[in-house]
Amino acid sequence: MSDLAQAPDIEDLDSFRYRLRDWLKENMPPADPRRAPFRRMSDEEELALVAYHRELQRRLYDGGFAGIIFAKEYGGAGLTPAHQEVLNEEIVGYEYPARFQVPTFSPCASVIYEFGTDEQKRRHIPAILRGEEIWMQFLSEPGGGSDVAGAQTTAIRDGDEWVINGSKIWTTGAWWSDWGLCLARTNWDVPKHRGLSVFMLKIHQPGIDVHRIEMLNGSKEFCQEFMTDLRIPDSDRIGEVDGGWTVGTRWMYHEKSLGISHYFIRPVGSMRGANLGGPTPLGVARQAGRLDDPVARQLVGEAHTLQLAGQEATARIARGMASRKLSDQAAGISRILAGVLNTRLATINYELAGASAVAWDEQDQPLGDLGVEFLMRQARQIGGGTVEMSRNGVSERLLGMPRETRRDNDVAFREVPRSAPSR
Amino acid sequence: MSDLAQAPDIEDLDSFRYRLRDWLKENMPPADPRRAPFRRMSDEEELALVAYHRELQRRLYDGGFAGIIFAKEYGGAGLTPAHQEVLNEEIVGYEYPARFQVPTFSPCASVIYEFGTDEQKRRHIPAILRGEEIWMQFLSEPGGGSDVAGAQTTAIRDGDEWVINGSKIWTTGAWWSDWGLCLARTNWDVPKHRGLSVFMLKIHQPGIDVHRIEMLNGSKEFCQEFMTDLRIPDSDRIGEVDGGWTVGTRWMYHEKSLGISHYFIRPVGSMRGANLGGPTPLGVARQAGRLDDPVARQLVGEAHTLQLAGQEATARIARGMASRKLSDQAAGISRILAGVLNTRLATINYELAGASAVAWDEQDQPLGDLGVEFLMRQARQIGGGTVEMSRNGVSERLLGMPRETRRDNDVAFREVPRSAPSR
Amino acid sequence: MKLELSPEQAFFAGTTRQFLDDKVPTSLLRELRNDPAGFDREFWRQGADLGWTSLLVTEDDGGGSVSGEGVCDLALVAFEFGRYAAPGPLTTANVVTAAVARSGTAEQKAGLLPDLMSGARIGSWAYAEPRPFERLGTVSLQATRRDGRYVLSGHKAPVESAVEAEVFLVTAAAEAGGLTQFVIPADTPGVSVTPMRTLDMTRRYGHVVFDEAAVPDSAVLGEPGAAGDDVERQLQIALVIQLAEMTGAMDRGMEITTEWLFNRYSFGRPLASYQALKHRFADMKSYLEAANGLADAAAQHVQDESARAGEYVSAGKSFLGEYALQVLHECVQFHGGIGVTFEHDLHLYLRRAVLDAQLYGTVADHRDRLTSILESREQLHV
Amino acid sequence: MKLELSPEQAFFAGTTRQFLDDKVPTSLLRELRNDPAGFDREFWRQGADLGWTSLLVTEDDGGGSVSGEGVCDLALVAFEFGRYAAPGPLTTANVVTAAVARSGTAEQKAGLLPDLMSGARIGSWAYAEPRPFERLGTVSLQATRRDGRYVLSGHKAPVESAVEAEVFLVTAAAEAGGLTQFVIPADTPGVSVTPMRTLDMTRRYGHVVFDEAAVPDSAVLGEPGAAGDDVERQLQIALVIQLAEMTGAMDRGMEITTEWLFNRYSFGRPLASYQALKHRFADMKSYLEAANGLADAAAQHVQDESARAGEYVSAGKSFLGEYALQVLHECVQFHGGIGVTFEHDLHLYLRRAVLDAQLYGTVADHRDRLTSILESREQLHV
Repeated sequence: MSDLAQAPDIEDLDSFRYRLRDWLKENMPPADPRRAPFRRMSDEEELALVAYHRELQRRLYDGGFAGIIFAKEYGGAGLTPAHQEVLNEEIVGYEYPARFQVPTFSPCASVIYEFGTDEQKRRHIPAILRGEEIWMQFLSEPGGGSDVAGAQTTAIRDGDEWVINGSKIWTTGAWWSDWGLCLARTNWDVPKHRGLSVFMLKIHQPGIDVHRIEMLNGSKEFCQEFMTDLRIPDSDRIGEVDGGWTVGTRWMYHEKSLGISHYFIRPVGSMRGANLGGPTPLGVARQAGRLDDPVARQLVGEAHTLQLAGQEATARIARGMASRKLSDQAAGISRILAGVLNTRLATINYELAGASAVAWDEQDQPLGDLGVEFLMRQARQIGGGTVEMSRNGVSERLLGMPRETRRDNDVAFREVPRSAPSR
Repeated sequence: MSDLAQAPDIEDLDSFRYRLRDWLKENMPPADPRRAPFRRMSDEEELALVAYHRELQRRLYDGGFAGIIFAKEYGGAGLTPAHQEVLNEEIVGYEYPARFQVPTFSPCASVIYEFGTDEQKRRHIPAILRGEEIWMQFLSEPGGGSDVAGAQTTAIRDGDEWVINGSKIWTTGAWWSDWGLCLARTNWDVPKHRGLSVFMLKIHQPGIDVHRIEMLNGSKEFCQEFMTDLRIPDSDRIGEVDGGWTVGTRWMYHEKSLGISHYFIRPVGSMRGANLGGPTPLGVARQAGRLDDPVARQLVGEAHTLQLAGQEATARIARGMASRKLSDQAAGISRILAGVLNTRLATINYELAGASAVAWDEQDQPLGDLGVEFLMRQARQIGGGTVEMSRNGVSERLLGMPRETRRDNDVAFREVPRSAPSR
Repeated sequence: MKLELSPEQAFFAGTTRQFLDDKVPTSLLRELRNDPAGFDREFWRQGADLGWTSLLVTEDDGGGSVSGEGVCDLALVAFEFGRYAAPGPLTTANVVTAAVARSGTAEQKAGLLPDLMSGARIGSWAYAEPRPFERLGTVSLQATRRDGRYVLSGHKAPVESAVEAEVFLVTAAAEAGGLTQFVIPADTPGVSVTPMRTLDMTRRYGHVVFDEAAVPDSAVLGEPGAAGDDVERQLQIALVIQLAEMTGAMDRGMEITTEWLFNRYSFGRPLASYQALKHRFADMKSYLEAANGLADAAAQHVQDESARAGEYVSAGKSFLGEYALQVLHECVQFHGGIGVTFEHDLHLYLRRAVLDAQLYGTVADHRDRLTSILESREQLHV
Repeated sequence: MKLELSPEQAFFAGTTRQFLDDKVPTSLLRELRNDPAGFDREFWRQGADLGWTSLLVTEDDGGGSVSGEGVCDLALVAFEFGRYAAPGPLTTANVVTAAVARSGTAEQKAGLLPDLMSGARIGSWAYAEPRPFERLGTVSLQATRRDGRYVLSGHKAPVESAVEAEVFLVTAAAEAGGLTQFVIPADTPGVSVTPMRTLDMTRRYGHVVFDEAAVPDSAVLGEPGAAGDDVERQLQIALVIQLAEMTGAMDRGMEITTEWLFNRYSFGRPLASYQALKHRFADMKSYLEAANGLADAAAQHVQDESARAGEYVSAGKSFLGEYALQVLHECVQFHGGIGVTFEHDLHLYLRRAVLDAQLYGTVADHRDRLTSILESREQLHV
């Protein structure tokens, strides 16, 4: 694809870069350095931020810089991954619609782009590029754990419509989002991967109840949706009936490849695993008054080591995957490291904070936050697919070790054991 | 059995204790505090020590204190486990024949005692109690790993004799020992546990070649034996032909229960996992000149913590098993902790020793030794059965989790895959 | 918890367990998170009736243990507190009660013990100090002699249940060196309390400022300038409670997780059938047994006032402060996303263990202290 | 090692690999354990011919890199050294050669570089000092001005190949503060070498005593009292070599273990089918990739003399000094008993990684240094 950059009808990279640079200066606000990526917000603040990011997305669209690699006929810029890389470099230092790059542009828009009909794409891709549609993945289910293909949400055909019942969970901000890409079971009498279909559905409509989940640190970013006799037209189905795992396989690929995807804006230096987005360990040690404590200095040095290790490993793997020296399965390595290293970083911060991590004066709230984040530390090894699944993936698919025995491959999904026999 | 202690014909514990105490004072030399349990010895020193311990064993026998729970007709004292506990307490502070308590008395003598014919027991038990026969386990095989029942050493019947071919490994000090208890395959056409038999064999005889294995730290304590057309009489078979796993199951039980066994002398406080037997971390920190270094002090404190943790866990489990509050499978917990904690202790010592652990002046040999022991640290998780096998045992047999799939249970042993198909 | 309890101890532990089971379901713990006190005084008085606050007081002084070994009995209660993440100032109340019983004058005992043991008044130990005096054992709060009284100046934080407490046991630096302790009413002029924030659901802490607070001689507990041994004893009692509580929290976390692993299926198999999880769980079980062993041994040494009591409580804290948290975090990991929700119970036990890990000395504090203990013991033997 | 090499680099690395494959089979390494030098001079000269010792010297001075980035090229050699646990003073010889090339006078260059590059003479850096000056960066060896010469007094240990070396690069404390470096013949009067013991099979170290060793002004390398930057550069080069070597050792250990896991059967199944091992191996693979990423990044920063070079080499050492050893120990564990025998190859790589981990600063040294680097960078930005 990179050869296209040389094609006569495609703007060359340098020209694109200078045009973009000028445009950004004119049109996009400089990044607010005080904006911590993971800062806790009130609902009002969050809604305001989402509205602001919709507006930023609209500006990009109006400037011709939305959806760089999406075709022009669907409202994109019709350019190449190399152009997206240029944008990723140039946008550093500017505000951008960070709030819904993922999962709206990928995996959602990229799945629609790959599997949608022309009509489906015309209906949704331009709206997404204009910031009008924010998408969520209706993928995980309560009780489903890491086994997304074991979806039990059921869609039953009724004429030109489908009737959906079931529940999805771990959707980030479904309460302020517009559409969901939903994996549902359309056939219980075939093995599990052969009875799935994918649907697009409006989130805020009768038949869907959105419930916000409180995490142990007080965050309510995740939602659970309950679908009760939800009716959607067959025209909102993506891909074949019962062929949903064909879609799902690419969907999973896009989800695992966020670190190297060109479907969305990923400012250089913002890669997953690069840092916690929180206070630096040096800053924590200073606030805890422990910079002269040799034991604390060991922790600060270790923390910085792990941050650089995660960063360099992720960069290496992204380069290797991009150049095809490494298989796509190597993405699992970044995920393992992000989980393991960030867990240790959360622990180091907690140790540095000392007693203030568990009982603190008001002015020590930043140290208290570290205690609460320590309680949450395993989220780094759970969210976005557990490290255990990545360890399976790396050992089996990257290193070719024998796969785990599965008891659900060759039987009708209906027959698969789903819980302990009642006693 | 403990009721027996009250029986009229058995000496009561207090009387036994005072008689033993007096006898020890008269007959046994005080323990040499300079004798480090794991000190490296020259071959000459080792042979001298073995001869000395044979002599100590003979003294115990002559005093009537050898084989406390073995029946009098086989040369034992005919007393109870409670008497053995008294001996374990009273012998603290004295030299004793530590060099061949294990495996001579258990598992070897205890297996012979349980499964031997009267004639076999009369032939060997008194000789063992007199210090005349030192026994080894011919159990593990090269390439056999943790799967002792997968023995490939083969015994073929020839009239009243058996012809044995194969190799055994990890026998401690076979070069100075007398007899081996050998698990061999007598039938390849039945599943693996059903084609084994157990034999007693003299180690130093034609047909057995004893090879000493050099470990990476220079130790040559372990041996490998090559048996080539070794002929032994059928009268040296223990248990039924092809019924060797009945014997083997108890054999394994005795091996795992060394921490609570009463077949041998286990002075109080000497339990496995209690300590490394090497220098204390405090001593290492002092020799490395780092007692004022707060980072080193953390390591010393951590090391002492782990030593006490291992000690108290082992004591708790031994108490629990003795009182039947814990199942025998709990022994696996002690083994896991001994492995994991001692590995960390070896690492701490290495860290405390600093550069002197890898390049040292002659007078810093103790610090250099810690570097070499660090290279060997995994031996703590390998020797005596790997921690991985113990983790299987604890999760499956203690906690009741589903067993690992085995591909060797229901097929003729001949058909079991033993290595990767050649490519 | 000990494998073998006497029938009396088993009954006592069972009573506490049943009481907590009835009174503090996890739904109540969630409600209490916004409660300023974090516990109900009537609940506490009922617990006191069960013996929670009188185990370290002799029968002559109106208390009484169950087994004759009050510290071991108290550890049984603390273990259950961990298993239920129970509300109530078990640690600090027992420390104050034991301190008064141990070193109080007849007048102090008569004036304080009945209320402290009944739960009518709550005593709290003002010992730890805020930065830069946060390291275990640092006491900067000054007790200065002036006009026939002592004047206390300095900060204490975190102090458990500081807002609720009616009585403070204050550990202060004496003018001529050494430590002096005082038992004073919480409303002594010059003493002010600011509530702190905490991650536990029900425990509460305060920052207590002593601004030239004048107290009479009758407030002195024990010998002025010579309270070092008393303070060490108090610390040991607090640590025994923490160790048992953390072990109980681990135990409950493992219990919840065991059930989950057996009942939860993934790819058609129970989670308990996955070897990677089985092996990690076997290690967790091993650490739990070591925790039990160390916590019990520490309780026994403190009960016996053995020469190794200080060593054992520090080793226990150094071990549990690391491994209890590691094990509970693994429990969370095995649960996946649900394990980090507020709705799930696991975090209640994790919070309690994390809280205990950082108070009365961090793991680092106790490792350093252990090294000092080993050094001084070695000097004795040379 | 980098995923993308230029054709020249790939050829160069391949040549070194083939050469080591031919010359230093593991059976030879075992034989060399009792060899006083640990390597054969002819082997070393042949390696020098391949370019091992001239990559950091400009073409004008008779050297030359492969890719124009000599430090990165050298890291390729070091990676192979790790994979083969190869003999020869790669680290110290390159440090000395690079130092002379960087700061030497024309006369020093002419007198030393040809022999150092050809391997005819071996140079070794006398930098680290024995206790109590063992912490990274401590220089107590004094250079005192007397009678128009410098007099060197103090100890250096461990010094690599100290017995073999013909030339020492000595880092000394200047009288007026700062550091002064000297390049001197190993047989300078007052300089004596005692061989040390080591756990590596082929690397050798010595304890060098400077007993009022008098050296002329012409021995000074660079500016007297101002060698700090040179020393930092030398340290960075040594660390780049260590990082690549440790990564190579890990890589080879993993390779051996991969083969073992696939070929070895237990209970009728290959070890590679056991999930507990699969998961641990996935983590090991992840650490190996992180090691590669850090080692490569450190080489590039040092090549570029970037402001972050010091930070990256220290982070690399802090990471590899822990994780390379952890991974190699896991490799041993997966092998069981055979993995701790002298006969097996694994320990050769483990020894090399352990050696590297403790020299030119321990993990603890580099973590502390990293904190200092972060502090000073922050001060720059305030």
